Parts: sequence; structure tokens; C-alpha cells
Amino acid sequence: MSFGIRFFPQEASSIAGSVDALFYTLLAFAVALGLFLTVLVVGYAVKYRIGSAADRTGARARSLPLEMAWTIASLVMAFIFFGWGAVLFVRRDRPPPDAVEIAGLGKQWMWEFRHPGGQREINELHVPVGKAVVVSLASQDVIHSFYVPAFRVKQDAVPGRTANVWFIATQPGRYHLFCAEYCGTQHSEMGGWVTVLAPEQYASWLGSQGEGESLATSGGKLFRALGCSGCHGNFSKVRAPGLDGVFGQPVALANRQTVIADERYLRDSILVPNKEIAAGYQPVMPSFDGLVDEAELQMLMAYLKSLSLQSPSFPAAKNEAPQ
Amino acid sequence: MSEFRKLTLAYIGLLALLALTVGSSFLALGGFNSALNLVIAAAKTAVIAILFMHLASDGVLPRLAVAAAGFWLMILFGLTLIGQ
Amino acid sequence: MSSDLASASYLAEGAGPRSWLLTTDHKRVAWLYFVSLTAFFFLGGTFAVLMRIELATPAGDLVSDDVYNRLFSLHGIIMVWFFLVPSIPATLGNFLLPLMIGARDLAFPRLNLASWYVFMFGSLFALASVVLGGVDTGWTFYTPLSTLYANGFVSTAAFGVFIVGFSTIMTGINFIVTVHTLRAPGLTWFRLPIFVWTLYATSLVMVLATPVLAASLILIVLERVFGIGIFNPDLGGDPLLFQHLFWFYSHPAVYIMILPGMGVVSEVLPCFSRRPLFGYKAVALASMAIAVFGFLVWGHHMFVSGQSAYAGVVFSFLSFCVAIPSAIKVFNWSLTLRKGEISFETPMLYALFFLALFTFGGLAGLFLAALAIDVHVHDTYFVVAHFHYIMVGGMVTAYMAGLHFWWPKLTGRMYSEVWGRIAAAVTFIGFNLTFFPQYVLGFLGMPRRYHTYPPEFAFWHILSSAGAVVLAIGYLMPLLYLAWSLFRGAQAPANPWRATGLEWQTSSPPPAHNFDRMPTVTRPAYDYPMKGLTEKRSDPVEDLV
Amino acid sequence: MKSPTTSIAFDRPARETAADSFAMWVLIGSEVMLFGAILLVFMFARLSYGDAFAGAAKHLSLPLGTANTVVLITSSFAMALAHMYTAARRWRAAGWALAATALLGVVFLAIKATEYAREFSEGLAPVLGAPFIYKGPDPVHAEFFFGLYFAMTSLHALHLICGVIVIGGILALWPRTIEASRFRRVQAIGLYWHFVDIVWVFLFPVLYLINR
Ligand code: HEA
Ligand code: HEA
Ligand code: HEC
Ligand code: CUA
Ligand SMILES: [Cu+2]
Repeated sequence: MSFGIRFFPQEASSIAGSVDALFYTLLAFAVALGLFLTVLVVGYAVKYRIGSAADRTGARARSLPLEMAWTIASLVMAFIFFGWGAVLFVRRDRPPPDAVEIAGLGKQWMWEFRHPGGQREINELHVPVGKAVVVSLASQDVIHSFYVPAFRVKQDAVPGRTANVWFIATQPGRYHLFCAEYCGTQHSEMGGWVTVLAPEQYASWLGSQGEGESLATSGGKLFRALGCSGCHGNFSKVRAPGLDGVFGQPVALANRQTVIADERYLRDSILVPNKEIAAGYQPVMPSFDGLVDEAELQMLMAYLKSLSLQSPSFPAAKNEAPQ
Repeated sequence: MSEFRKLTLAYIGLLALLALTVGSSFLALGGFNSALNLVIAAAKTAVIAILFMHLASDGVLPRLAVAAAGFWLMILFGLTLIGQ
Repeated sequence: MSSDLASASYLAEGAGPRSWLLTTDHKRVAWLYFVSLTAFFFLGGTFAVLMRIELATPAGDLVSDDVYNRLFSLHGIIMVWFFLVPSIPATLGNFLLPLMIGARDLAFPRLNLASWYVFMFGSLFALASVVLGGVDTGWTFYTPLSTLYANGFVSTAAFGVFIVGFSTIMTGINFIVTVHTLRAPGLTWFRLPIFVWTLYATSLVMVLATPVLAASLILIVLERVFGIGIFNPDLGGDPLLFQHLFWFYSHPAVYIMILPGMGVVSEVLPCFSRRPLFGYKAVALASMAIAVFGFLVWGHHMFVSGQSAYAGVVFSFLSFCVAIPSAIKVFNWSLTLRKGEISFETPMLYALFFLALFTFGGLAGLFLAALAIDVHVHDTYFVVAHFHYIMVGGMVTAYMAGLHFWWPKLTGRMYSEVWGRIAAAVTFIGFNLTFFPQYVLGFLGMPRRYHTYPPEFAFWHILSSAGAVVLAIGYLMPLLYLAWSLFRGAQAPANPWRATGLEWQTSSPPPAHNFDRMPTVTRPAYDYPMKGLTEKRSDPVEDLV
Repeated sequence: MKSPTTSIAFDRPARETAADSFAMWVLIGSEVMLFGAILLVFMFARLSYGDAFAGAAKHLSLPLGTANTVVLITSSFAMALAHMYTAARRWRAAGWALAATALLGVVFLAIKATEYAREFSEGLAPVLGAPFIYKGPDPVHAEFFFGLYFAMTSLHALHLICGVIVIGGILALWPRTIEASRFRRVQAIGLYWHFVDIVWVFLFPVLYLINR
């Protein structure tokens, strides 16, 4: 189209349209205001150029009503756009309940993704069309940022914490995946493609990726290998809380506060166990900081979440690679 | 020599406050220890600023500077903490 | 006051290097800054041109990725800290602030000179990192990249910036104290020229924000050199904390980089419209409002960083609020032209271009402040376009306006009006050609700090690169004709533009002690003699002195 | 005759003195932000790792810290006296008070150095590549505490060193300084010194007294 020159980005996700609606409305406002001001200033400049015969009587150097008017008008416009943007934004925090959860790990300089069925890919991400996908992002070294322009989504992957980004792809196709946060030498090469497949194709793609072990299963193995089960298992001698169904549930802490056992909590429980002690237990759990890397942490999380039958947002158990 | 007496009293007051902070830290007050420490530090600051630095008597400009710094410090702390 | 009665100009007080390098005359210190800043501008500009040449093709063919990363890092660092932050305050501000308030000098002339030495020391220290091998962290020094992974000379550069911070604080303190204590009799706050107001507001930001930058840079250097893990997640530190500290400084700092420009334009527009500034009080107070509210919005650089959605909403709201005082100013400037007698000398052209470019950059800021849009365009060329529109299109253009406006005062010479107008037009065209395509690029999803890029972005990048060449010409022209005017320009009268303001009441160039007779002030600012003004332009203190 | 003002911008010394003190206050405001930012970092970390920090703080020497606080408060008192004597034009007394201030500053630094040396030898100083040996719980975050401790106290010490040097300079030039300038200098350094004292007033409880 138009000699191969692009003016608009592709819209390929469920939110792209609503973000663009805001963008174009704001653009229309900006252009209209810009035109108005241009006409005003150029108009004055021509009309009142030096030596012109324009009528200059009745000039004023201030006008309270006028100043009030434009201040209030600007405020109103500002609030409208603020509210609109904010409403769209807070949806980011609420992924649909039945989303496929994919673990994304950024490292200098590649993206590594692992599907619930254990399929692994690098700088490529295959997702089904029309189905919500949550990418839970972590980073092994510096800050990276997961960016798919066609989906209008972006989220930084900050070392030391996990962050989620979700989308529902609406158009099959191949879309750019970028790393948007500057991360060192090969920042511009860090990225690849997101391939959106029709559901059947997606299923056959998953199948063709070989018999991967599911993330939760790997996590379960780790759970035993690292000795977690020694304490948290059913027959352990150490008194440690059982972890079945802990994810998403409120946990009472020794300091009389209550927190929701979200990803941050689980992560801290493994890396900094002394930070929040579960009420009624001794702080004997050792820190696993340095013993597990980000990828293993993601597996452990997947396992812990898979123990939560109540948690609707984790489909790993039923999503074992469909053959 | 009233100026001298004022300064001496301030000095003694500061030492007393110091004793108070150190002493209080041996009581188990939970979260209140830190709060108390900060309150005492603020009290000491007030003594130093008003009696040693003549904050109250040096005209408005110094107070303006202090108020500005306090205000901005509040912004820094407040808005950073809401991000957490 | 006629110039032939005046005593010898400050330029005649000796010409040897000693008389310049040891001067405490604010007017000469302004020149010291001016010369160094010009050098830094062209150095930073050269890096920019190299970047643009590299980006003319999608492949990375001119320089390697490491070199490219060093180019934009140094471009950003130099342009922000060694050029734009000190630009107008340290040159025009230094020269004019005492003149505008009718003082003999700044409150602390030696501190003023010291600030230049500190500036030179710090900036050359940072430049040493270029010689050693460069920095590759971007101007933002994000951790943990800067502390653990960057392979450049980060500590050297950060330390240099840290030192330059001192010079900024010194200037800020000097200006604040000067404005408070050295105003001429009768010069009440609401008679001050807007330029003075904006310098005051700028100084406030300088004094209160710069130390936070200093703190974050100290912590970075400590972390690199001593291994303290404040921002290192492996040691329990928090990388986002650095971003909070950095932007707590850097967002207010962007207002350091625009307020003085707004001040200049508020002088130029009334002068060439021969009208008082519309809504003087609102403009003055809006400057203060920008300085204060500017501290409340830093989180808008971190919408997708992982800070809570709640914080995102708060910061977005505050960002929209901080746009209001700027909006007020834009409308007031526009209305100033109404019923004026407008002429279009070079400073006026630049000022009008400022008005257009600042507005476009500011409106783009609204896109960025709107959360859902920022998620898409954050860290893309949309942001690059936004800030170049404001910083280059706004501030640098205002700097050019001010430079041309006060050049006769600074040097006692007139430059070539024809060349001035041509250069202004070339800059305007080149600027838009360079940076407008970047808005489109950003909306299309082109990330910033990319050394190579997918070919479908090539068209807009080529336009932008072509524009950069035109822009470079636009900036080279003033360098030449202004230099030429120093030797060949016509002698300037004391007040070539028939402007108001105390600085025009002394000779061009002014004598070393600024005024032969210390002025008293009896009238409001911008008291242009006009036909047909309805209200009586007086203020309550008019007959105070 | 020498002009009574240092800056040509002023025509009356009184006005210049007022400007001086205002400038110092603005500088102090600026410094408040510097220390405030670092304190913020500390508070942040403390909120996350309260127990580790409390544990680590126990390894600092409370007696030395308290002694140092007394020393610094005393130095501030001496400085206040110096200011009083200068205002009363009792130059000799003022000189002695200044000297006492600087001396107490040196004592503070000496005690601080002892503390540092102790911490180094105990392996509690995670700086300059020194090994960090810590037996309590959660050594990772204890190390973090000590990192911040060294950053904050050394920045404070640096300020103190500057103060001592400036007082030394003032004393060295004392006989050759005109009276108006003497007062201005003492006033300026006094404000600075008291501020550095205030910083310590906060650092002390924050670092040494976490839930003893
Ligand atoms: C001089 C410099 C300067 C100035 C003045 C501004 C001014 C503004 N900036 Fe900008 N900004 C930067 C320099 C500047 N900025 C830089 C350097 C960056 C990037 C840093 C980096 O990452 O490297 C940045 C990035 C940046 C971001 C983050 C983008 C991102 O990384 O995702 C945001 C988000 O909110 C933002 C917003 C704003 C807003 C709302 C204003 C407002 O103050 C603008 C106000 C002006 C107007 C609004 C125009 C005039 C008004 C009207 C014509 C009336 C109509 C108005 C209304 C209806 C309200 N800026
Ligand atoms: C503050 C002021 C400032 C100024 C004045 C400029 C001026 C310019 N900037 Fe810059 N820019 C920044 C601040 C500034 N910039 C910042 C903060 C960044 C972010 C850095 C980061 O990401 O960390 C940035 C980033 C940035 C990028 C993005 C890089 C990337 O993300 O990959 C680009 C790309 O086009 C760019 C271009 C330009 C151009 C073409 C100019 C032109 O206006 C320059 C015009 C001036 C000249 C051209 C000088 C004339 C020189 C000559 C005539 C010499 C001739 C030499 C040759 C021809 C070799 N800038
Ligand atoms: C030495 C015994 C021990 C080992 C080994 C151990 N834990 Fe624990 N864990 C505990 C105890 C005791 C608690 C409760 C006290 C606390 O919160 O720290 C706990 C708490 C937790 C919690 C918080 C649960 C809640 O209800 O608050 C999680 C999650 C957890 N452990 C996961 C793990 C994982 C994953 C591993 C292995 C990598 C592991 N633990 C290894 C003893 C252990
Ligand atoms: Cu990873 Cu940029
Ligand atoms: Cu900003």
C-alpha cells in the first residue's frame, strides 16, 4: 500500500483497536488544536504586521474570563484523556481467567519461551489465535522489555521479579517481537517473531515440537531434587507448611499481617524465606538464592501453581501437550 | 550572658535527648522504637536549628529554604513509596 | 542613556587570557560558558549526525553495535548535562540576570567563576571516558546494566556528571540569592521580567533535584567500584529504586531544560509585537507551578517498568496536571500578538518557531502521559520525537532566539539580518524533516536505541537522516555569521529593538560595573508604548519610588 | 581602603551577610535532598529486610557510636559558642572555640576510623573487595546493610572532613581577615557544621539503634 510506505501499525490483538481509538482521538484533538493555534498566530501575524492598517483599538493585556476559560477547557480535556487512558491501562492487570500461561525469560540477548507443555523456543513465540495468552516475564541479567507492536503490549522484564503481560491475538500472521528496553551491545538484535496460528495449526505445532516435559512436571522434579519435598512433603519431620493450593490464597504471617500468596510471595519465599514467615512456623527454611536460576524458578512456580486447584488462572495441569 | 546560658541549656538538652534515644532502644516497643527514635531525632534537629543555627531569628528567607527542602523531601518519600 | 557618554565596556577591561580566565565579572563568565557550551553542542551534534548516517540504512554498516551504543549514550549525556541544562541559564542567564534586575553582579561572583571551573573539570572528566573507550549505558544509566554488565567507562562518566551537578547547584544558589537580595529599588516581584521568573524557577529545581541525581550516581559508582549491592537484585537490591531516584531528578530536569527557553520567548514576543505580555501574572505563576508540579510526575517514565498499576494511574493523572501551566503559557503567548505591531526580525522568527515546535512536542507529551498509549509507544521513536521537539525544537530554538535578541548587548555588534532569517528558516525545515518522521516511526513500533532495524522502517529513517543534514547546516550558519559579526558587524546601539527591560538601558556592550547610574524601577515589565490599550497598565506599587 | 563587602554586587555589608546566610540555607536544603535520597534507599531496604538489618545493626559498636554522637554534639556546641563570641567581637575566644570545634571533628573522625578498622578486621566491610564474613542469619542482606552503612557514614565523614579543612583555613587566615569577613565566615561554616551534625543525629538512630 502507498508505495510500501507504512503510516499505521498493524492491529492484531483484542486491545489494539481500543488503544488506537484513543490514539486517533487524541491525534484529532492535537491536530485540531494545532491548526487552530496556527491559524490564530499566523492570522495575527499577518493582520497586525507592522504598518498594516488593522484596527488596534480596544487592546487588552489580560482578560480574566478568557484565561479562566482556557485553563478550565484544558483541564477538562486533560481529564478526559487521562481517564480514557487509565481505564484501558488497568485492564493490563486483569488477564482473562482461562489464559494459556507461557514463561518468558529475557537474557542478553535473546528471548526464551517455554510453553505449559514444556515446548521451548528462542526468539520465536507461537500462540493460538483468539485465546488469551499470559506471558510471565523474568530476566536473568539486566532489564529487558517484551514488546509486540502489533498487539500494543509492552512489559519490562526486571531481574529479581516476575511480571505478567497478556494479550489475545486476533489475526493469524507473523509479527515483530522486540526488546524495547536498552540492554547492552546487541539490544537491537534481541527479538524475533510472534507467530499467531489458527487453533488447529497451533495444536499441530505444539505436537510437532516433540515430547516436551511440562513446565510443572519439571518443576515437580526440581522440587524433589532440591529437597523442598523433604520439608514440605507429607511425611517430613520438619514442620513446614503444606503447599497444596497455596497459590492465590491469603497466608497469615508471623507478624500478624496477611498477604496473598501471589507470584511475588512465592518467589520471595524461595529466595528470601526470612522476609515473610508464615504464622506458626519456625524460620528454618534456607534461602535458595543462587541455587536456582531464573528458569528453574519459573519451573518451581509453575509446579507450585499447579498444586492450586482453586486457582483458575493456571491451566497447566489440563494443558499438557495435546498429542 | 544569657546567650551563653541558652546555648548551654541547648547542649544539655541535646545530651539528654541522646540518652533518651539510646535508652529507649533497649525497651522492646516493637515498631514504636523506630518511630520514637525518629521523633527524638526531629526534636534534636529542632534544638540545633533554632538555638544553634538561629533559624527562628534570621528572617524569613532561611525558613523559606527549610520549608522548601522539607516539602520536596516529602514528595520524594511519599511518591516513591506509593509505587511499591 | 546614550552609549557615547558611557564608560568603557566590559570587553575593554583587558584582553589577555588571565583577564578572562580569572574574571569574576558575570558577563565574562557567561562568555566562558558560551564558548564551552558551543563546543559541546557541536560535539553532541556530530555524534547525532553519525547516528543518523548509520540509521540511513537498516543494516548496521557504518559502525558496530558497540560504537552505536556509545554514540547515543554520549550524545544524550553531552547534550543534556553539558549543553542543555546549563545552556540558557549559564550563558544568557548569567549575562542578563544582574542586568535585568539592576544589580552590579551576581551575589557571589567568585562562586560563579568557580562554577565554570567545576563544570569544565567535570565535563572533561566525563569526556575522558570517550578517549578511554566510551560509555554504553544510555544517558539514563539504568541498573543493573550500568552497574554489573556495561563494558564502558561508566564510573568515569557518572563521576563527571556528578561533578557537573555541583556546578549546576552553585549556579542555582547564586541565582536564587541574587533574585532575592539584589533587585533594584522598585523592582517588585511582579515587575520582574518573565525571564527572571523562569530563571528563578529553574534554579529552584536545580538546587532541589540535582542532589538526588548526585545520590543515585554516587550509589552507582559505589556499586561498580566497591561492589555494594544497592540496585543489584542478586544481593536483594532493587533495580527500580534507581529508576525512581533517576527520574526524580530527570523529570524536573526536563523543566530545567525548558523554563529558561519559555522565559526568552516571553521577552522576545512582546518586544517584536510591541505589546505587553498577555496575562503576565498567569505566565509568571505558571512558571513556578511548572517547577513545583514537575516534581510530582517522574513515575510516567516507568509505566511499564513493573511499578504498580495504582502508581501508574496516579503519575499519569499528575502528568496531565503538569501540562496545564504549559497550556496556559501557550495561549498567553499567542494572544500577545493580538493587536500588536508585529515585525519579523530573526529573534522573532525563532520565537514563533519555538511556539509551534514546543506545542507539538508538548502535545505529544499528552500522548505519552495517556497510559494505554504509552504502553505502546514507550521506548520507541515516538518518545525520541517528543523530547527532541521540546528540547531541540523548543529549547535550542529559544536559545537561538535569545542569542540573536541579545547578541547586540553581548557583543556590541549587529549580525546580518538576512542570514539570520535564512538560518532560522533552514533550521525550522530541517528540524521538522528530521523529527516529524520519528513520530510515525514510533507509532509504527520502531524501538529506540536500535542500531539495526527491520527494513519496513527504512523510508521514515531515510527522511529523518536527510533532515539531520539540513538541520546541521541550519546550525552551522549562525556559527559563521555570528562569528563574522564579531569583527565586521555594525556597531550596535544601546537598544536596537526598542525593547523595555533594564538591560537595554545601559550601553551595548555594558560597562564592567553594568550601570553608570544604578536604576530604579517605576513601571511594570513589558511596558511597551502602544496605541489603543484599554486598561491602565499600572500596578499598585507604581509610585513606590 | 578595602571595600567592606567581598562581592561588588553589594553596597552594604549587612546585606551581604544576610545573603550569605540565605545562600548557606539554600545549600543546606540541597544537601537535605542528597542525604534524603540515600536515606530513602536505606528505608526501602529496611522495610524489605527488617530482620536482617536489625541483626546486622547489632554488629555495630553502640558505645563508639554513642560516644561519637556526644563528640559531635559537643563540637556543635563549640561552634555555637564561636558564633556567639564572633558576634560579640571577642576574637580570641572565638578562635579558640573554632579550634575546639575542628579538634572535636578530628576526634569524631578518629573514632569513626577505629570503628571502620574494627569492622574491616571482623570481615564486616563488603567494600574494596574485602571478604564479607558474617555468621548471623541472612548474610546476603546483612551485607546490604553494611554496604549502605559504609556509603552513608563515609559520605557524612567526607562532609566533616571538608568542614574541618575549611575551619583550618579560616583559622590560618584569621589574623589577616577583616572583621566583617570574620563574622561572615564563622556564620557560614557554623551553619554548615550544624547541618552535618543534624545528619548524624539521624544516621545514628537509623543505623545503630534498629530494635536493639
Ligand atoms: C525539555 C524537556 C521536556 C519537557 C518540557 C517535557 C514535557 C512533557 N513531557 Fe516529556 N520527556 C522528555 C523531555 C521533556 N518532556 C524527555 C527527555 C523524555 C525521555 C527521556 C528518556 O527516556 O530518555 C520524555 C519522556 C516523557 C514521557 C515518558 C515516555 C516514555 O518513556 O514512555 C512522558 C509520559 O508521560 C512525558 C510527558 C510529558 C508531558 C505531559 C510534558 C508536558 O510538560 C508538556 C506540556 C505542554 C503542552 C501540553 C503543550 C501546550 C499545551 C496546549 C497547546 C494546550 C492543550 C493542552 C491540554 C489540553 C492539556 N515525557
Ligand atoms: C538535549 C538536547 C539534545 C539535542 C540538542 C539533540 C539533538 C539531536 N539529536 Fe538527540 N537525543 C538526546 C538529546 C538531544 N538531542 C537525548 C537525551 C537522547 C537519548 C539518548 C539515549 O537514548 O540515551 C537523544 C537520542 C537521539 C536519537 C535516538 C538514538 C536512538 O535511540 O537510537 C537520535 C536519532 O535520530 C537523535 C538525533 C538527534 C539529532 C539529529 C539532533 C540534531 O538536532 C543535532 C543538530 C546539531 C548538529 C548537527 C550540530 C552541527 C554539527 C556539525 C555541523 C558538524 C558536522 C559533522 C558531521 C556532518 C559529521 N538523538
Ligand atoms: C529446611 C526445611 C525446608 C526446605 C528444604 C524448604 N522449605 Fe519451604 N518452608 C519451610 C518452612 C519451615 C516454612 C514456613 C516458614 C516460612 O514462611 O519461612 C516454609 C515456607 C515455604 C513457602 C511459603 C508457604 C506459606 O504457606 O507461607 C513456600 C512457597 C516454600 N516454603 C517453598 C519451598 C520450596 C520451593 C523449596 C525448595 C526449593 C522449599 N520451600 C524448601 C521449610 C523448608
Ligand atoms: Cu534486551 Cu534490549
Ligand atoms: Cu518526564
